[in-house]
Amino acid sequence: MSDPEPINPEVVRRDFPIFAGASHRQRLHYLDNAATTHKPDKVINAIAACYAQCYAPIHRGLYPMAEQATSNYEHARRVLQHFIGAASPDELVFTSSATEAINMVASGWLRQRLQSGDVVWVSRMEHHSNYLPWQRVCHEKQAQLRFIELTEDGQMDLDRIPELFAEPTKFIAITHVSNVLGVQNPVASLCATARECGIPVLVDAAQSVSHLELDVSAMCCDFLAFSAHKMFGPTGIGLLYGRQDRLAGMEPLQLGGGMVDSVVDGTSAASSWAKVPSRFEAGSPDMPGAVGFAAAADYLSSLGHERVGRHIAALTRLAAERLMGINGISLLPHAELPASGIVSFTHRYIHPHDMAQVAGEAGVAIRAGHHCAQPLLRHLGLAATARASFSVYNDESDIDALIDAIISAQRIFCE
Amino acid sequence: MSDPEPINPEVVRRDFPIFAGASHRQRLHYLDNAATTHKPDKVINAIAACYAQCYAPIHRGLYPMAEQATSNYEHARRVLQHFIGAASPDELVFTSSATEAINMVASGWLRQRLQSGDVVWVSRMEHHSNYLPWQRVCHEKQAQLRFIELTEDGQMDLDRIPELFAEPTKFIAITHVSNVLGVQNPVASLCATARECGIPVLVDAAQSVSHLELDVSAMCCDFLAFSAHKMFGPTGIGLLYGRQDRLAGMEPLQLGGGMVDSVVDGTSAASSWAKVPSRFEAGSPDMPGAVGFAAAADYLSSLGHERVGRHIAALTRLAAERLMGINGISLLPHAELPASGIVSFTHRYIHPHDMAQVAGEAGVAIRAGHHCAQPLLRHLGLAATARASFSVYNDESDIDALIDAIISAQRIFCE
Amino acid sequence: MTAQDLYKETLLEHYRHPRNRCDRPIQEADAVERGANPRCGDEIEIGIFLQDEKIRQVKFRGRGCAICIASASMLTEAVAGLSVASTRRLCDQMHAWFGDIEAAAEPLLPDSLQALAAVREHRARQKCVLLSWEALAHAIDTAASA
Amino acid sequence: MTAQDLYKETLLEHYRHPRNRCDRPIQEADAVERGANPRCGDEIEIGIFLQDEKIRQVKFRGRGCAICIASASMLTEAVAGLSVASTRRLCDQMHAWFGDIEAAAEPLLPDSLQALAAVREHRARQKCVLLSWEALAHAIDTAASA
Ligand SMILES: Cc1ncc(COP(=O)(O)O)c(C=O)c1O
Ligand SMILES: Cc1ncc(COP(=O)(O)O)c(C=O)c1O
Repeated sequence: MSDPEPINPEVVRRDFPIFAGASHRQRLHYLDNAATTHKPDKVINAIAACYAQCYAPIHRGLYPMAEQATSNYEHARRVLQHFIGAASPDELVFTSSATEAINMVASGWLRQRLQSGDVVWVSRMEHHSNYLPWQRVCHEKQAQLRFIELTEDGQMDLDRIPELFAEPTKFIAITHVSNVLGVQNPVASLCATARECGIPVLVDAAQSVSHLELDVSAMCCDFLAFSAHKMFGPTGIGLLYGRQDRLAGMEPLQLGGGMVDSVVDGTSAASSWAKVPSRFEAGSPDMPGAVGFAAAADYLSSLGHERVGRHIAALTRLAAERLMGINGISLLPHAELPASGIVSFTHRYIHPHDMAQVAGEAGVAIRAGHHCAQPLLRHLGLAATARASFSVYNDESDIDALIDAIISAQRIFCE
Repeated sequence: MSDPEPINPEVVRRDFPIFAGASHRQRLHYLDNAATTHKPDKVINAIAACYAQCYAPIHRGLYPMAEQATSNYEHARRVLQHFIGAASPDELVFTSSATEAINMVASGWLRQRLQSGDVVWVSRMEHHSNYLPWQRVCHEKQAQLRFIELTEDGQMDLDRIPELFAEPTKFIAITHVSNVLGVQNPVASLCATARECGIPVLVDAAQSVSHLELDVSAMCCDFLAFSAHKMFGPTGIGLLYGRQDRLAGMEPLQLGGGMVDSVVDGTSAASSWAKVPSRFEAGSPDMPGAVGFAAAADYLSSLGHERVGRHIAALTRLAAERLMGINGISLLPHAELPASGIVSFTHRYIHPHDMAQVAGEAGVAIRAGHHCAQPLLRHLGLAATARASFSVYNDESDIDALIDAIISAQRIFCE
Repeated sequence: MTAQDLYKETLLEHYRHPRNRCDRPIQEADAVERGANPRCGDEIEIGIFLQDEKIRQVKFRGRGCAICIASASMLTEAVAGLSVASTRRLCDQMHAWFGDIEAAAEPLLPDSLQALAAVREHRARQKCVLLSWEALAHAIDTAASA
Repeated sequence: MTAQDLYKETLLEHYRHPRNRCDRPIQEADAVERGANPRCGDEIEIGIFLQDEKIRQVKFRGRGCAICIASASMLTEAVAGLSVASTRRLCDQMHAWFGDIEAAAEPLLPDSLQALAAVREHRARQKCVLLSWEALAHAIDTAASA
């Protein structure tokens, strides 16, 4: 097969109305894609069409529009099933976010299985959303939450913890791509070993889903979580993938309409839950959100994961190289140049907040702070970093603008 | 003050694009408003504008668009604060739905306070979303969940339970308006008595918010929950109101990004939560959802609650009268004619499913089933009912169409 | 698709005059199983009477909508005289055909069941058709393991 | 509003040459309190030296962004010589002015603090300004209850 044609960001930007006003105002150099991405017309229009053309309650109505709305909702589930290579649509639960998905597994699956003395492992680089839920359940059950620590160049140091795959390990939760280091973890091999040892693994794919092709069957994970809003989809909706047997053994986090079969009076007996995945979708389903989510997956597939991945990797490497050329700037520890769309850095004399502020006012959107990864920043001995993160609509001019902004900041703070 | 001009549904329908295609297809007689309402252009456009014009992560970015997006999100909270008469915006938590809001209170507030032998009261007419969360926490804590039973005409029978406001009652959860009976409960007087006795009350306002003016200060409730999608707003977002001291004593249901101040390593000490309400909004906030929610509140306010309430009451009464005129139809028990937009009924010979199916194919959208209120239906000795529910865009022609559909159904099933 | 298409004459005829319906508990069957759709409160009880690995007769009892009652009635006629094995197979076919409309290819259904085909378009009614078939499959399994 | 407007000369001057800053733990103060913004890791320690119900001197120590450092430095100048009561009032005014931009009316701030006004437009930076003021209020309360 010949090389696919590279992404042309100028053409891609035309799909995104946020960039359309550019002539009237300052050009937007949006480099905060790890926080959230912009939305193409296709996604915005899909959501609007749900409300304007075919809107009704889901799973309940007997009239044609309700049947159509339900089938649009379930069709979205199938689109996402194929997007992540799941065996069945019943393995996909719509949640309100990656955060909710992870909380569901911690509270609904692990909690009832965890005992005093058990160990749960996370990596040192987890986002708070893939850390705090495990911390709480471990605290409650007097289990231990332990870190897979990092090597000096910011990789998970798997060799130094032979006990990872042995008793009393009960669960491993790991991010696919770090939202600070940009490093990509070897989740497939980790999951394979864990499965041999009977240890379930949750993969946090929030940062990988937009530029790596996911295949949960090949990856061999037990659970996987991500949000639509970081992959060009709407806010307020996310996904939990769970292998069928795992979901079957999970208690619902929320109870309410739509997730129950038969409801008893009083508290003597238990009400009986509906089948999976309805059991985990209490309340009125967010059909327009699901449809917008599926439209985003379709959009990403139409660009091609391969092409998207290359484009982002090339930009990230270029940004890293140019940043390293500036006196006073340090990149966070890394083995190879970061390729996952994320470059975090600090400046010897300029606080990240001031850096981001000056950049922001020059139309360059970068992030400053601990990026919801306090355990990692503490380990690195840092209070905050600046972070630039790239997507399909970015190009070299965004990097130029970033470098210019850093130079302005130096002019303000280092004279 | 002179009488406000009545709602003109024909004019109102022009605000709702779902009715615009009517000339091309069968006119839509949408009478499933208790399940979910349609959306005016103002709401759909507000959401689309968030994505197309000012989209960024909330509470974190230092660049202008992020500051604007954050302030739009917080402005939406203030609009809703005034909409429900809360004392401070910090008393409002954005949730994904009414269902999630109620689960938060059951799991995060009541759970840590409930002990074996305590009693929690709900009414016999609760929706599963305001029943199952209390059932679970009572079951777990070996407390008792008890019903406020109904009088023969479908009202809460408060006189028969003097023990309601006495030890060992620990909590009362009650719906403002029943989604099956359409009856409106005397929540203000109930809350007032409960407050004197130091018993917290949660009011489920899912069915009242679209046509009764809510004022949490006057109502004197401790918690109140509703969803945007039943009041012309988007799906996937809802609200929990909690009095400041109540929210301060609530544990978050979900942990993750944005809801924490300082995160510790391991499980020895506890991480410290951010201030209320951020503490309860883990994960990336749904800014477009919140903005759409506020746009819906503004839309409703622009119509005027008073006018909306009258229009809906008049239609409901008319529908009830005309249904009672049909041989074979029985309305559910009621004292006065239902005025809250909801009429539930059964037919001696026609199963509600068949009724709704025939109606649906005549373009009349009604609901059939247990309406997520199994305890109520069991009490009524019914397996299912048909339900018609009204909103601002409905008029007498919708009732005519419903009556015609029932006559067709009789022709099919009763010949 | 109009209500008239869904409620075909055959279907309505079965609803109005259900075959093999009992008003009381089904007696002396080889197995009796119940199916319930808690979402709408419908309940169907199916009793099977076997002879030489064949279904001699099926009786049903219960309450439900027109589609639920018609499906049960048609079931009792469609399987009478079939071998137990092909009845079980028919249950699976019905399940595949109604349970997963995006996936299933058209199966070879006996003519006597064709009147139900229109229900496939109505996702919300699939459970109404399947209730009796699920109870039948269950009853066959119970009889086999007895 | 550009970065130049936000980082006014006065502000930058305080950042580059902070007044009353210590590199080591603050000694012999009447009260020392710390404020931290865990969201960005900034930390400020404020020590107050009292005399006759007045603030004789304030020293600070810590790390933070330009706004945080400048605010602390300006604070030490703004309150030196004020009565304890008016200092406490000033803390409250700063809190109201920066903490709730939709609600607060413009307070009467000493000229020496006007350079911070531009930060009001930047919700995300308000905590940077307030960190030292909150620590100061805390220190006053501590000294009062000692
Ligand atoms: C009375 C009542 N409470 C709660 C709910 C739950 O609302 P949601 O599904 O939006 O969470 C509903 C509607 O479904 C309702 O009618
Ligand atoms: C690695 C990682 N995990 C989880 C999350 C949480 O995603 P959300 O806020 O959409 O729930 C994020 C982003 O905030 C992330 O970067």
